[in-house]
Amino acid sequence: MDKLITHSPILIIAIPLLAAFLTPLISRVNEKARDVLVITTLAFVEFLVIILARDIYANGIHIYTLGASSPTLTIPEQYMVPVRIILEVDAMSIFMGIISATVSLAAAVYSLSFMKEETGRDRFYTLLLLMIVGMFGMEFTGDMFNLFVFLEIASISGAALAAFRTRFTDAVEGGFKYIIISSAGALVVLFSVGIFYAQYNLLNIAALAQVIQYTMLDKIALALLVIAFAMKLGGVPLHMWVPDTYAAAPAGITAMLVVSSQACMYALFRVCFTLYGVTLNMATVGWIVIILGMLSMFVGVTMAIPQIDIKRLMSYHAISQSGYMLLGVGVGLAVLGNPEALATYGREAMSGGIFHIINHALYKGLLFLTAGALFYRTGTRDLNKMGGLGHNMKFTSIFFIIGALSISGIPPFNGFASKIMIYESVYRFNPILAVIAMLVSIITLASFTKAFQSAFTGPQLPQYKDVKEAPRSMLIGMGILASIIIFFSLFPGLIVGWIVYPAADALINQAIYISAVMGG
Amino acid sequence: MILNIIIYIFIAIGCFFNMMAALGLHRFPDVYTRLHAGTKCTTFGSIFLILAVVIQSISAWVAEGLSSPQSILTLHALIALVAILLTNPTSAHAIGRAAHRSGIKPARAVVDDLEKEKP
Amino acid sequence: MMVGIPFNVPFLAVAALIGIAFYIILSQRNLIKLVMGLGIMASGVNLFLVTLGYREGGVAPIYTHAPIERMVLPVPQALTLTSIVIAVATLALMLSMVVHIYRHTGSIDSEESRTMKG
Amino acid sequence: MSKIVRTMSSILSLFIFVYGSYIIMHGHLTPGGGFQGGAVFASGVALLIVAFGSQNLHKSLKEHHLSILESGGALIFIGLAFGGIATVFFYNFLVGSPIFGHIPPPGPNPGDIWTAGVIPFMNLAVGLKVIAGLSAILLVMALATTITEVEE
Amino acid sequence: MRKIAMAASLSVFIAFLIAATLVIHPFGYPPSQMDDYIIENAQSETGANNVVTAVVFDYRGFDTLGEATILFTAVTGVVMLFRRRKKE
Amino acid sequence: MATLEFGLDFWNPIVCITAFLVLIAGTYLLRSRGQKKYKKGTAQTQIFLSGEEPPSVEQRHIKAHNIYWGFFQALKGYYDPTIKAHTGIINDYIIWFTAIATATAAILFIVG
Amino acid sequence: MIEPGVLHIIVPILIVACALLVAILKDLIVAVISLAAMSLLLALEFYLLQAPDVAIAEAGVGAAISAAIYILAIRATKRR
Amino acid sequence: MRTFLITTACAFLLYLLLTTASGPLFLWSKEELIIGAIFALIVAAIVRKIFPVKNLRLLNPKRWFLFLAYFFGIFLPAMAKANVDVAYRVITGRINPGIVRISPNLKTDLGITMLANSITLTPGTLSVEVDEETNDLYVHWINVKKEALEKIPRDCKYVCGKFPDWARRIAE
Amino acid sequence: MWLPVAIFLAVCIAIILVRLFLGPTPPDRLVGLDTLNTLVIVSMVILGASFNEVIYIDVAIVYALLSFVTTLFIAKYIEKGGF
Repeated sequence: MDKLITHSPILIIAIPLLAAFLTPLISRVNEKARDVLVITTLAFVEFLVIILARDIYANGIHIYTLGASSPTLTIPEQYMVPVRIILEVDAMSIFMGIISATVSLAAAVYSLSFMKEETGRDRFYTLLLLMIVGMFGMEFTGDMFNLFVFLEIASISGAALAAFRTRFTDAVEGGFKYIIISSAGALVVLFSVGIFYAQYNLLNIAALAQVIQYTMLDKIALALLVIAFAMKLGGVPLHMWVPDTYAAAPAGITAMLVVSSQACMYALFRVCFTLYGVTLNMATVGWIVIILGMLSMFVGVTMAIPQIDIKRLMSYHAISQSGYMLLGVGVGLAVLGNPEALATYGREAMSGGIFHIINHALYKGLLFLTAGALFYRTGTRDLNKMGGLGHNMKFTSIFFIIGALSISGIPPFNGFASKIMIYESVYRFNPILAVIAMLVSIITLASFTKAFQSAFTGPQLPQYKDVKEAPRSMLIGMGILASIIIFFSLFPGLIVGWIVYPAADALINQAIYISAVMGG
Repeated sequence: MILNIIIYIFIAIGCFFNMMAALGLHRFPDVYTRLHAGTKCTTFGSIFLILAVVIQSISAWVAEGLSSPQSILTLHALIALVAILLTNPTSAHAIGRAAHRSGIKPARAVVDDLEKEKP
Repeated sequence: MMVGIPFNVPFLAVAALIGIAFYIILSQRNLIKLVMGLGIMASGVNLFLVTLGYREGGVAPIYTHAPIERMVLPVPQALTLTSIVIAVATLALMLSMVVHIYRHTGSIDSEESRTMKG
Repeated sequence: MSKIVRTMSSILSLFIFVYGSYIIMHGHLTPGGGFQGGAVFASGVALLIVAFGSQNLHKSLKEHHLSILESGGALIFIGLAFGGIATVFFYNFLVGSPIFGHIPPPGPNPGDIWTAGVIPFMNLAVGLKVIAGLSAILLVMALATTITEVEE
Repeated sequence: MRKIAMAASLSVFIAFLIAATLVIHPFGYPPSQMDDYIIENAQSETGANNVVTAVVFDYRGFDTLGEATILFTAVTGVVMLFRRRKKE
Repeated sequence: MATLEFGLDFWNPIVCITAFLVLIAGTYLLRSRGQKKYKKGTAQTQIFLSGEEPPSVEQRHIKAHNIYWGFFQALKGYYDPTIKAHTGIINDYIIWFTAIATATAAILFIVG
Repeated sequence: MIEPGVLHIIVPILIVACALLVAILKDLIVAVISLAAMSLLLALEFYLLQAPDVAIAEAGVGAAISAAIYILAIRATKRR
Repeated sequence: MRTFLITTACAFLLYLLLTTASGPLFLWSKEELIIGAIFALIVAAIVRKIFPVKNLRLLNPKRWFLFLAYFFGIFLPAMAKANVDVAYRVITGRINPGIVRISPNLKTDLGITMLANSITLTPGTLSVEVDEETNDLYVHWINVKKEALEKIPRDCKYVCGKFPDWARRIAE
Repeated sequence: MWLPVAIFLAVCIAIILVRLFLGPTPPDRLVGLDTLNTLVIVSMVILGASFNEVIYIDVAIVYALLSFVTTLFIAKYIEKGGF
């Protein structure tokens, strides 16, 4: 068991990878065996993540040096900088890891019947596993170049999955837009990595954080990194690819693309807080992040109202919700240099933002899955053509209500818990921002009322007379997420105390992250 | 000393013909004639330049003893030469054929059998 | 001792390549041109990485017949290898998507072939 | 392509394949390695595609063969990485053992192929993977672009 | 409008890049603390004469695994995109 | 356990749910004291549209397109340019990227 | 005395010139040709920068494979 | 099977050529030989169907000597002449081009390939197209002589001298 | 001894690039590319001799073999053949 915990950071990445390489071989033998393999792997990964999380909350940062003679030998003997690739898992990383593992498990279970009609499902599952590998790699690595590599894995597999249903024009178009955007972003990230390498001859994040000086080149690299990650996470005005891609992807994949963009958000926070940290002029960068967040919130939600495609509507809401996270963490970043303000409201704002990440992943995943269920049964995403589906699809409409109430911040759901943390702490920072955030929440409710009204209520339309309830595995997938949402709604104090505060503290305490690698 | 002179002569020949190839691409009027310059002259120039390298490395090989790494240089340079000799005329043929099939007439041609027989 | 290169010309070439790549991506409406722009950008970044590791008068970092003390830095070369393969992988995927877009819409112009907006 | 190109390609493809294997196998001694050699080898396949046509090649080389090869290469690679997990993932556990275990004398030396532990095996695995992957890309794209009407 | 935005942003962007080339270390004289260790110890630690291969497969082997994964992903994606569909 | 305390305030879903239940109970109480005249299936529940024939069941459902029509009319000055900015052309996305990246770099240089 | 740095000036300029050609011309096949030339010169520049490993990779991938993929894609779509 | 063995031998020889001096002095170390043999088998298995060694006549050492004699005695001088000729035309710009058809009456693919490549590299001629059935070559001729234009197919001796005979002797 | 030759070849390459830029038709540019290939291979061999590094010639061989593939692909596209 000790051995398992020691090696678990690499196992979490390597076991899905092994399964992904095995999937094409096994699915030549038996289709059933492949499904079992995929689900088992994901469940095992979930288990590993949980035991690793328990270990981290008990014992602090987990270090794994690849290829050295011992996992904790980060720096070679008689030398001063790390040479090998180091995986560095702290509370924030494992927080993101929990999200990825959970949502991808639900999405995989859901996809079992959602993709039943499609051909080429072995490729689908291979790519799904690879996408999970990419997300875990981004979250666990402690090396800039490795971050780039896993960013590319997540983006390429995500693009291929978004274009999976090639018989639709918009699917291919969405995939193409996603891959262009992400490879441009990734190349910019690589350029920034090159700039760091040119100045300090280092690639490790912790080692770089120790020596970084905020010179002119560092400023350029910071701007490029922040904006590249902001584009990948869909912050306004770099968000335009989001509705195109999310709308076109299969529903289970859309839920995972949400998590993938949150992994990019994690990378953004990692760069701002850990890599630059105290050398940074926090107020400036913090305000840049806050402005991005405010724009995302407002433009996202206002653009969502006129949409008549249900998945486009939800995608714009995804943009709007990521604005909340940027706002919360941006406030924390802006007051990072001011210990008093940080203690009174900065940490709360960051915790609110980080708590919102997991809430958003859960309820937005659930909403996309319900939209997929509607599409599966009716064959359309157009809200104008829907109506009265609540008569036949009772479970789906209940899940939709849970997700919609949660996203609009209606008490007692978990969306409200994180939003109220953000409102109250941001109000101390700047009242106007908090007021806009509340306004956005109201407009969110309005637009989901529209979606619910058009799709589920109203008289039963004749063309949908014999629509059936969604198949069982789709209901199980949605049920997993819905039950977690209800659990989170009922016990928010527990969740925040367990996983959110440690994650926020891990971001704030740069010194611990550095000393875990560099010693001393 | 004599070896050096031979090497210099080879280099001079090689450089001259490569220069001719470069100029010929500009002096000639159409694809086919340019192919003449681009293929023949570069191949010939390359032979001489690579032979110069080979002669020099052989002399170094002899001077340093049999197990000198220069033997690898000699052999690999010769292999590169063979590769050039094999590929260059073939690709010239492919280009010429492609040009003709895409409908480019030879400029100032006095006779064109291919055009007559395969319209 | 050899004299250094004035104005860091290789770095300027990197800047020019990335600039041209962005110009192509921003201005050309042809999707294949767009992909080519990304390819040029990848080449520029590769050149940047390799240029970072060069030492004046260096030799390749291979022990076979070379003196040890003047070796150029090996890590950027390893990074560039990775980056080249990534570039070709994305290239293949992007181009096959372009082929599909053409089959669906009959156009490879980014304005004519779009179906989603607003 | 014409008869001349076909004959020349069949001669050169042998040359390219042998050269690709040489580059893969000597990755730890001379410039090269799995990726480079694999790319050279796959270019040989590209040469066959352009000279003989993908339809002809497809009679003897199917996508699923390549798919199996690629999965196999990837599995060997990750298996070698897992092999070191007794100490650490990616630990070079073959240095000093009888298989590829010679340790070269320090300093410049012409090189001995029987060195470097797992690196030659990794080169082979990556080479296999790159060969299969790039060939599959080229073959599939060539086939798909030749058949104008796709079966729906 | 679009052209003006394009020209302005592009020119400023290139200006930043060129400014960066002026302050970066001079061509041919890089800092080297991490690489010195690798150059000195690669041969004795891994047994490979080619230091680049040693870096690719040993010191940064995980990157190579990621890279192989990317190629695998791309191939899977391409084959998936051009798959034959079921006949209706 | 259920209470979320975050320094400034607290939030407890159990309390909230209890309050909701109390409210619902009160509402039901109020409703039960209402008039009993209302009957289903009589002319009381028929649609009356100034004597016209009411539309068929399918057409009674309000389409998604028509919801919040007045809202868009009121905010026309905001919506027209915003929707126009979402061109759907991939080049424009990268133009935004370049512009924002340069702007950010400029801000970092000027402000510090 | 001619110093070796001259080559480090000539070859990058040629590379940038090839890249410019890609930007200027509308015909895609010409763009592919000039990309191939750029890739070729890039390999020469890597060679000059003492990176033969990278030069082989660029030669294999940049010259043969990626040009082939471009050509196949252009064939399946249209030329300009 | 015979083709397979010959192909393997070719591949193995090529591999050995590439890895000379891996062992003591000129020879090869034994690991190198084993690895080379394995690779030669694999490569031969791939290319055996297309490698142009259908008959054993090419293995005759006499043909190899003929080839060497041809290469150094006929081909290289002709090539030198060709280059001087092209250089002259580059400088003066005097050309008189045309595409002519010749029928060298060669049977095998290898022969026609050799002839075409020789023609491409020698004075004033460049093979443009080959007829798949009759093995007729269409040659772009930079300086068309009047006397060659009398009959179709044109006379080989004006265009390419004695090359067809040599090609026949070596490759057929 | 070898370096001036390499620089001379680089100048030749520049002259050929002009043809690549001007060439009225695609086959003209392809001829330029083909010529360029040969010259780059030769300069690689020359530079290998100039650095006195025996292992560098491998790159030249790879290029000599692979540039052929590119040329064939483009030529086959120009002649509108099926792949």
